[in-house]
Amino acid sequence: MSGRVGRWGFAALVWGMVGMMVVLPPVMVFAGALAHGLRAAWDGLCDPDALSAIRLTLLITALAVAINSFFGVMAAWTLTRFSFPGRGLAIVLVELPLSVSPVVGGLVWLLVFGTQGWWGAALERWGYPVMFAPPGILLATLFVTFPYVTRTMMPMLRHMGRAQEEAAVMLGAGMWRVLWHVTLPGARAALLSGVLMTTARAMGEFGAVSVVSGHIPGLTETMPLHIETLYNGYQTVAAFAMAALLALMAMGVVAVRGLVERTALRMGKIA
Amino acid sequence: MSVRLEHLVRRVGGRPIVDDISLEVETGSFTALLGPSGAGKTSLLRIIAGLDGHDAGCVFLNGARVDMLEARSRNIGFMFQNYALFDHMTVARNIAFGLSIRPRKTRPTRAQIAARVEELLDLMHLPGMGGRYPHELSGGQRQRVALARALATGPRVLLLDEPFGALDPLVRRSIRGWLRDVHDRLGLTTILVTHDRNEACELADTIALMRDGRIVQSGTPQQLRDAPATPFAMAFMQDVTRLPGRVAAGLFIADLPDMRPVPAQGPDGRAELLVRAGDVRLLPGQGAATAWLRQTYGPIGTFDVMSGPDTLRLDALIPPGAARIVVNCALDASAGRVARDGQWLGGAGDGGDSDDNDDGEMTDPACIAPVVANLSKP
Amino acid sequence: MSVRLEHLVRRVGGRPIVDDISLEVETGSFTALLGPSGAGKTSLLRIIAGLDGHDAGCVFLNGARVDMLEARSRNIGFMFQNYALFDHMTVARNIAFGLSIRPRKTRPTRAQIAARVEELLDLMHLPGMGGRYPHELSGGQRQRVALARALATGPRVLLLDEPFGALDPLVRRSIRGWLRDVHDRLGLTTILVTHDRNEACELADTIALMRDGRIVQSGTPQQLRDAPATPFAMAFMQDVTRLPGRVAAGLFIADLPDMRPVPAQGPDGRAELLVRAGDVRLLPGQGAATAWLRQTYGPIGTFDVMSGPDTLRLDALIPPGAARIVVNCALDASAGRVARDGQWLGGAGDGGDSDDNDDGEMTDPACIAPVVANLSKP
Amino acid sequence: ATTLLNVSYDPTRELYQEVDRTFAAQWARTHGGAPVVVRTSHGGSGAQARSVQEGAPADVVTLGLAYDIDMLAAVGLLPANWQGLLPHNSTPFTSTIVFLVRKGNPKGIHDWPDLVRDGVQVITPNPKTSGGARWNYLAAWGWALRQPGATPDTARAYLRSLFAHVPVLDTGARGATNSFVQRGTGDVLLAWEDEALMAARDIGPDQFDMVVPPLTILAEPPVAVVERNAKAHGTLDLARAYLDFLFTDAGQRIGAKHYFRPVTPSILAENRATFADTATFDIASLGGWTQVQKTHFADGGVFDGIYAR
Amino acid sequence: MAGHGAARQGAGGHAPFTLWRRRRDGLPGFGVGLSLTLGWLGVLVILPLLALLARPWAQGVGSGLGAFAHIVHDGRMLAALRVSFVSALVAAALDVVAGVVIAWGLVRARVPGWRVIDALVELPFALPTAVVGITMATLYGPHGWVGAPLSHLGMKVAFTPLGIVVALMFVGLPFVVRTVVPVLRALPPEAEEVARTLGATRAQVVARVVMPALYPALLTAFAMAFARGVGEYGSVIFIAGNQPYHTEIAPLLIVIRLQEYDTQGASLIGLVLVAIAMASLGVIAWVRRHVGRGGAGGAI
Ligand SMILES: Nc1ncnc2c1ncn2[C@@H]1O[C@H](COP(=O)(O)OP(=O)(O)OP(=O)(O)O)[C@@H](O)[C@H]1O
Ligand SMILES: Nc1ncnc2c1ncn2[C@@H]1O[C@H](COP(=O)(O)OP(=O)(O)OP(=O)(O)O)[C@@H](O)[C@H]1O
Ligand SMILES: [Mg+2]
Ligand SMILES: [Mg+2]
Ligand SMILES: O=S(=O)([O-])[O-]
Repeated sequence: MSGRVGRWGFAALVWGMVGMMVVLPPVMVFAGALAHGLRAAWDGLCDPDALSAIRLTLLITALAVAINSFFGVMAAWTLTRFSFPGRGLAIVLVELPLSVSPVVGGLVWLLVFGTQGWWGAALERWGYPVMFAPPGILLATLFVTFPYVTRTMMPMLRHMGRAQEEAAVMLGAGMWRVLWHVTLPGARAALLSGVLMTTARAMGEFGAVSVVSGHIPGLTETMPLHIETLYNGYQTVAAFAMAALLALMAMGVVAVRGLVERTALRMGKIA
Repeated sequence: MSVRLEHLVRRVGGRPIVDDISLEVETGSFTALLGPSGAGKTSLLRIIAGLDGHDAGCVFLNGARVDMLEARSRNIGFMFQNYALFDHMTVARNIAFGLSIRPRKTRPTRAQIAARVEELLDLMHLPGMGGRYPHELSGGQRQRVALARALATGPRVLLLDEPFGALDPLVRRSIRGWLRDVHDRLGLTTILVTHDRNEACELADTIALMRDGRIVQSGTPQQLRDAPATPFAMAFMQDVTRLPGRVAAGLFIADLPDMRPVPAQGPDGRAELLVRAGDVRLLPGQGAATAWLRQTYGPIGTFDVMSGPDTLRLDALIPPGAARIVVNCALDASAGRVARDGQWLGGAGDGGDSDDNDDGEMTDPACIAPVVANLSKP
Repeated sequence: MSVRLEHLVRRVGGRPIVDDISLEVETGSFTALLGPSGAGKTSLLRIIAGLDGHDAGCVFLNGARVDMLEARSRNIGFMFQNYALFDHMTVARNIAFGLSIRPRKTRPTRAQIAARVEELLDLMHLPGMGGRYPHELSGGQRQRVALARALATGPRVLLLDEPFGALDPLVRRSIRGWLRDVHDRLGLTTILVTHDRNEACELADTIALMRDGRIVQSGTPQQLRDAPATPFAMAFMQDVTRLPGRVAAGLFIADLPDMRPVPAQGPDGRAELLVRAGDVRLLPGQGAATAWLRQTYGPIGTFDVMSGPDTLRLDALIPPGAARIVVNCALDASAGRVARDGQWLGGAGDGGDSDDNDDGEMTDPACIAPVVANLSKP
Repeated sequence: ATTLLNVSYDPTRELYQEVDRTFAAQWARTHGGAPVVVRTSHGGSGAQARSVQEGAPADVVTLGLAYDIDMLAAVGLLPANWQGLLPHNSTPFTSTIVFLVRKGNPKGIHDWPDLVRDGVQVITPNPKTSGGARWNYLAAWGWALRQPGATPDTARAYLRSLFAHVPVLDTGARGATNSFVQRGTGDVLLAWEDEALMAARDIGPDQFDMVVPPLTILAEPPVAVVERNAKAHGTLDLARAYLDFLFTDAGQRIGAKHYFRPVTPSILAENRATFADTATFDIASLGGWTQVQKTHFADGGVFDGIYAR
Repeated sequence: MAGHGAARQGAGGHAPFTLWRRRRDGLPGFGVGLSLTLGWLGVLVILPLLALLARPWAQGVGSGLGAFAHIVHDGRMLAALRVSFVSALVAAALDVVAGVVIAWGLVRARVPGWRVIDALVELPFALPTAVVGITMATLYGPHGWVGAPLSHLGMKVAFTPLGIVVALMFVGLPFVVRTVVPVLRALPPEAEEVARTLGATRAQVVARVVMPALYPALLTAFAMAFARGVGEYGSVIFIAGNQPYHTEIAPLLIVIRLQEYDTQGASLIGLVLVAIAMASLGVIAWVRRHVGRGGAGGAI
């Protein structure tokens, strides 16, 4: 291979692909957001409905990340450290939501908690509506982001092996201490990856949430839904401003991960 | 604290990987579990520690049965082969771990823990390394941190799984003596897993030689070397030459023409002679073999011996005044033992106790080629 | 094919990890690069193979300079420590790889390649294993596949980087002899990297002992053992006891009171005596030391010697007729060598050639505790 | 504050924004400062009705067509006679279906036949998911049936060629408008009159022209109180007042301002200039919603037949 | 201290055989971990999927079977499935190609600015799918930054199956890059070096040693991108055109059925989607196990 030309040609190819496939859409979003200047974009975000959408998104994301991270870690640990009948099936089930359409991810909850579903009518009678309310949005988000933490943790845990955990046990640690002091710090990079994916997906989920949300501004609109509402209301700048904000939030999470990874690297913990 | 195992069995997938093992380890003793890879050494150690369960038999610590006691409650120090240090903690926090996770009531104060860590760092010759991370240490240092960590909670029993496996040979040798020293000084009961016979001989008072999940023989290093219970034990404890042949009328006749017959009890048939490297003598002028001297180690030489159609490399005493080539010689391997189907043939060579060799011959040179004779090869 | 290295230097980050190395490997010889971890053995091997570059010096193959030749054009067989088999190919395709990627013109036909693979499988004692995948093989089998792959293209030079590292000790010993056999039968020129002196002594005609990127000494195993160039070489090639002391007026006076002075040339000052395990003699009735016999290996015993305030464990010849305890003895270590700052003190003990020990004493027992005396310890 | 939820359809976003604000202010005035928050949710009419059916807590629905509200009555959310509970068949505003074209009408589109000329791209949403799209479809259908010598087969043929000119079927009316307006897709948009007027007057006066075909359908988007929900929320009176407000002069004027045709004749007269005079037919002339739904939009109906192979 | 009884019992004889013995293996926390895992799995996955599984038969088995027969014979449904699967397949395949090139640029070639690319690669993950859809439709629309030049070349992307592929590629790319990069990074250099000493050229090393080692990871990546693509909704409907038989995707059909108040039909299509996605994942897992033996991809 003629070194120099080949190298730069390849670099151009890579950058071309990244540019076309990855960079262009976000650039358009930011361009759309700033079409009328920063001020207009800012104003778009300060609308009460927008603020409420941001709040709801943050809340749902925090809850989904917390719940799925906790249980995801437990599942990854249980599934890699112990063998029991049905373990293979459990692994398949953990992966399943990844291959299910987000629309189905919303639909299934309607089947359980919708008025026409199994328990919806009863719950509503008791005064606890689930669908078309934040709990429903949370459920849809949980379903869609279900596998990420477990998926990224499992190979890492397998790779780590159980020696350090067993060492901790020999020193008198019980399950929780083992998890907290040994497993989690050791698999920090993978956990972060999983949390990042969960966060990004939870913030950005549209299909599943839109089925169960009811699109009520100020109540059940998350940021992605509100973006759609704004866009359909001809408020292009506001819509793109919110989309840009969402992208920035996710990029922030990516950056945090990079930072943590670099510190870990300095500490010699190469994941 | 003494350790007693009674008829321990552990099966994995139906196959017993620990197979009816009984062992008594006395308080304060240093025992080595020695054996080839897959012998079940690690498995046994893990059962003692409580990390794995067993299917039958009992484990006693200080006479009390602990089968149902969780690993974390047995107060046993365990050192893993790869040390299993907590990568993300400093050396000091690694060592302090066992103390710092105690329930509040029994947990020492911070100052006490720090003092204990300092004390252990001193004992392990790791002054001032408390702030480092494991990856900033050399192999030998890591090993010592792992030991310090295992000792921090004051266990009376120490289990070591191939602690020297990953070390440089020089470091390894220097650390061995020090480990024995720690054992003696702290009055520990130590069980060491290794597949290195030198390590076992050097460190342990008692060796339990394992194979296929069973204990083949246990005793002092001397006993294992001088009275190996099986050909396997002999071959594992020392470099041996195996000479194929057959037993006929109370004599072992080697396939090698110039080998002197050796008395052997037992039914006639194929058999083999196991002889320690160096226990063979060349008898110049008494046969038709030719031997080339390749290397010497003191009184011992490595010879290429041509006898009949075969060439065999073996270690033998150098005949007094011998030149590089010894012609027309015979071979005497009567110090060997005759075996068939992995068992000794009744009594033959069993008098071969250590005293036999006290007449100034050497028995177990480190740098001698262990020769696996393969006479059937073209 | 011969290999010649002239003043090779390779620097990484400014530090020379191969530091002015010159070496001559003759056609058909078997050379071992021996040395502790980090000595630069792997680095040197990779330069010869053309996998890494070098900053100064030249590499000659068969007298032709190959510095600028790519690895793929050198026709050198290289075997990595972990074998680096292609996991996704069968054994047969692994072995055939080097042939099947040749440009069409020089590529053998399929049938020829298949025949060659069969031949190699036979040579390696791997009959019928061509269809397996690497993960279906044992360590020893993998090792042989890697060797077959390296040999398939018919290289004249074979480079092996710790080929036995991952193997079981028993398997390891059996495979050594076989490797040397392959080398002899195919008339290869082989360079082996190892940090196991037994392996090097057994297999190689020539050993190049390395440390810190340099060759400390090279020669036959016998030369390295009998005339070590430095204390490091002596300690690396054999189990030695180090006795601290000082030189005064042409004598080495050990810190141990009952040690007989040893003649030593060189300026006065601190120094240490290195003596091979077993080269020490106890002289009963000639001093104030007490020695307990702990273990015997033929004529040699491991003793705990109490002399003045210190206790020292060392291996010594068992005095004729000695009981378990030898009282009032002195120690004679005059067969040792005196060193200071990692160098021999001029001439002292340098007469200690192999012939010195031919009087029936042993030199290098495998199962002897190498003792690192630490007299300053409480 | 008491909250009232109005579940509405796509093109009413701007309309109900103003209605909600005005109504809340008025309610506060007349009820001693009692604060009221009215929220309105928008989407394709069908999708919105479905959410309510599945449990979305709507107090009132203001949808694109009566059939969707019938489906709510079918599950008992409101009485079957809901359409009789408010004036004008519970329809506060009407509208028609018109064409929105690029400025200057470069393709020369004036009537339904122009839509199926070669090279003309028509934008309309999917009748399966959008109420507005059903009105579009039915306008074309009604027009085709009223041509000389027309039979259902000729009408079917016309619709088939019409939809062959549709490159993208959005899921809602506003989505289609956006495809046409914001993304520049297509030559003509079939739209609610109010959508078209807003686009032509407010969004892009220099980009779009509205074309009113000589014959089109009279669209009647109805409203209703979801009685079961409102009762449960205790907002029945508020909900009724909210819908009643739509029929007041104030409500009617707001509608007109957002280009919905008021049903109060006087107010309609005030806005003569806005709403072009054109011949219309209504849904009843096509057999009513139940009938239309069954023949045209049900699974395997005429609309599916258009695409069937 | 459950051990006391046992101690007394076992002290006398040897090899005591006790029926109640529980072999206590490994780390503590099996019970807690298993119950938490199963609870979580049960509530969030098994329960809703059971609902999906049960729904079609809720109006009687006959009605369910009828609906199912109808779906199987419904050309439009089959067409939508075909559109979804074919475009997901194509997009996943293209993603794999692009993903390998980008991963190579990141890990091996270290193209100038690779750190920036490393950070950018996750961007598609960060954008909500609806926003992706809108921007893609705008970009590739007749007047878009990309669409306009393309349409001059006579190429239409928006509202054609190509548009679906473009949107799916954007959504699937991070899966591929994120799957391939760590494996590529972890590939031991020795195998490549060995190939070099055996006379392989650089191209041969890549083609015969590196790529085969990546196959398992690539298959995984492909499977993930594909599964995601089959179900993708938000980013597709804006750019797809949604014309029955042509550019209508299966998830849209679910939405349409829902809006026809046909929950049964919607559930059935959902089930079919799940079943087919599972089946294709199963096939890929099988292929991985039986074709790509060994290999480094097991990490994912
Ligand atoms: N969890 C397991 N599943 C299946 N087989 C096992 C398991 N653990 C151990 N074995 C098998 O049990 C046997 C003994 O293994 P063990 O690790 O105890 O050997 P070892 O003596 O420690 O060997 P090494 O020296 O190689 O560490 C081996 O054949 C091993 O394959
Ligand atoms: N790529 C590299 N970057 C930095 N240092 C290196 C590199 N390769 C080797 N070294 C350093 O060069 C020295 C020699 O390394 P080398 O691997 O050749 O040692 P070795 O003798 O093979 O040791 P071992 O027995 O542990 O394999 C070591 O100190 C090592 O840390
Ligand atoms: Mg082991
Ligand atoms: Mg090396
Ligand atoms: O909102 S619509 O139902 O007209 O699309």
